Amino acid sequence: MTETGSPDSLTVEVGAHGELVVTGDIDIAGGPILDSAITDREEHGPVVIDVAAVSFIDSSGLRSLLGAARRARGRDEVVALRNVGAEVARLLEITGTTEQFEISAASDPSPAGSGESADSDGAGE
Amino acid sequence: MTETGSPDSLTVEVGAHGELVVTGDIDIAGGPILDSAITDREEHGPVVIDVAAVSFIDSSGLRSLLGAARRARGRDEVVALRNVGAEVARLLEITGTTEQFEISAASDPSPAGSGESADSDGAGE
Amino acid sequence: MARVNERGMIGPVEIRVPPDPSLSKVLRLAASGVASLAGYTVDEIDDIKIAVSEVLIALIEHGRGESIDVQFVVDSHTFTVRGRTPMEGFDVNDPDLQLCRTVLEGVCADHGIDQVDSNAQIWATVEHLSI
Amino acid sequence: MARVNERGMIGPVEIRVPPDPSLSKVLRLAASGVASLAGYTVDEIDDIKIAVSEVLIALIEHGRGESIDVQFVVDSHTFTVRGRTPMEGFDVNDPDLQLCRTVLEGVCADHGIDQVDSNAQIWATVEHLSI
Ligand SMILES: Nc1ncnc2c1ncn2[C@@H]1O[C@H](COP(=O)(O)OP(=O)(O)O)[C@@H](O)[C@H]1O
Ligand SMILES: Nc1ncnc2c1ncn2[C@@H]1O[C@H](COP(=O)(O)OP(=O)(O)O)[C@@H](O)[C@H]1O
Repeated sequence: MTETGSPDSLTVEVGAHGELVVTGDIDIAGGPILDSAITDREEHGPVVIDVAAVSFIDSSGLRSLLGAARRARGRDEVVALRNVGAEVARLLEITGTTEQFEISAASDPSPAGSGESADSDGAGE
Repeated sequence: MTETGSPDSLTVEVGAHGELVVTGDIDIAGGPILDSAITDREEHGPVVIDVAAVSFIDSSGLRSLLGAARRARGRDEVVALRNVGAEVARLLEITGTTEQFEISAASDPSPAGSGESADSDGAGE
Repeated sequence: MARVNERGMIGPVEIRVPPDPSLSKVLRLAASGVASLAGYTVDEIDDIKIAVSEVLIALIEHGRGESIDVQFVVDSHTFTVRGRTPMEGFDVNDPDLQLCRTVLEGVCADHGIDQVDSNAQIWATVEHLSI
Repeated sequence: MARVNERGMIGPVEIRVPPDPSLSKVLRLAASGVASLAGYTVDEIDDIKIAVSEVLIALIEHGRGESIDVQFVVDSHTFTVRGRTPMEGFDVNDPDLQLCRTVLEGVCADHGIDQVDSNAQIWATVEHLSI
């Protein structure tokens, strides 16, 4: 086996419908990666973020999402979070910020992502 | 969800054919658990150890296996290791101790275990 | 196995790291491992991971860029993460800390953010509900 | 992201633990996390986990029962784990250490077992083959 480890704990790709597909941990290291992916995307219309494969989020990750939501309101838009799993839902709830987004849960019949939160550890243990 | 974490990094169960089924890490914490399971088993005839679900082994784990092999030779027996995966094979090879056991690899057509090395981390990340 | 000592404790595990954001994940991994050994549930471990992350955020964003000390003190009832980094005049009322504080309130039984001597210090305790 | 500093390094990550066998897994987890961040391959990470474990075995079995210091120093070419624990008269030729040594020879590019001042010290280096 010669697969490499995953040096980035967060990756963001643009999906088939222009949505940002986020994989990994949105933490103090991943937040800035997500930030710049979101600002790049904002020029192209309302931001949709698929968080099915987000395995962890903390307040620095949430700040990236809240910043996007604030900027979207300035444009009379709203940020959509797709396939929201337990981790993301919990943090939104704790901080009372759920209403700042258009949310669809992982189980909703909506544009399907992988549908499951990936274990993106990559740490081999 | 209310599953508990797995406080023991190693568990040993007795399988349907009297073989010891080892799951987890055979390290300086797990070695003694394996030791006592093996000595309990020795009274009942030749020791067979299924290591399909062993995800890690180091020299302290190997010492448990080598001790069992030595005691078995004293009884004109041999310790059988079943479903030997890459981790165990590598350590036996490095230390030149492969010949002290009767080995069947994970791919051999033999009493099937789970056939795959479990990620027994249990650490939730 | 003498995994848990006479007082039902694991550790303490003390970790010193540079204030590198990418090490947040390493500290979560280490904390998860310790909590798992101590028999914490998956949900409790999720809370512990968030608590560890919030401690790191506060210290990395507000510290002076020197090393950060993190300590895990664990027994069968509580998992406490304590963190500190050298810094003078830590403004514990800084609005930037408010979101950290809200999150810690949500996932922890108790927490604190203080200036102690010439260190910024943060601690958070997650409880283990024995069944 | 300033994950790897100017000299291509992560860390150092310094961890102090009591000589508790069950913490070996926690140290492997932390080492795996650091090596994964640094882009090491799965096979290299397997070797690093073994190296970390061997360092712990030697220090837990031969030390005086006080704390053990472990340090990970990582750059894009090498992952070095260093461990030490207070102890006088560490017999580096103890036959019990022979199996550790054989394993370290198998998985590491280089290693050493020494008495330095009043500490037993062990280090091991695993190489990262950039592709
Ligand atoms: N608030 C804290 N945050 C992180 N680590 C701590 C903290 N307090 C103590 N430590 C760790 O405990 C060790 C002992 O520190 P010391 O100041 O002597 O003890 P204490 O502060 O517990 O009285 C230090 O090496 C440090 O790593
Ligand atoms: N051989 C070693 N094994 C484990 N940790 C070490 C080792 N050497 C140094 N450290 C760690 O590095 C820190 C600095 O130790 P110090 O003795 O001042 O440096 P050094 O030995 O690198 O010159 C210590 O807190 C210790 O945790």
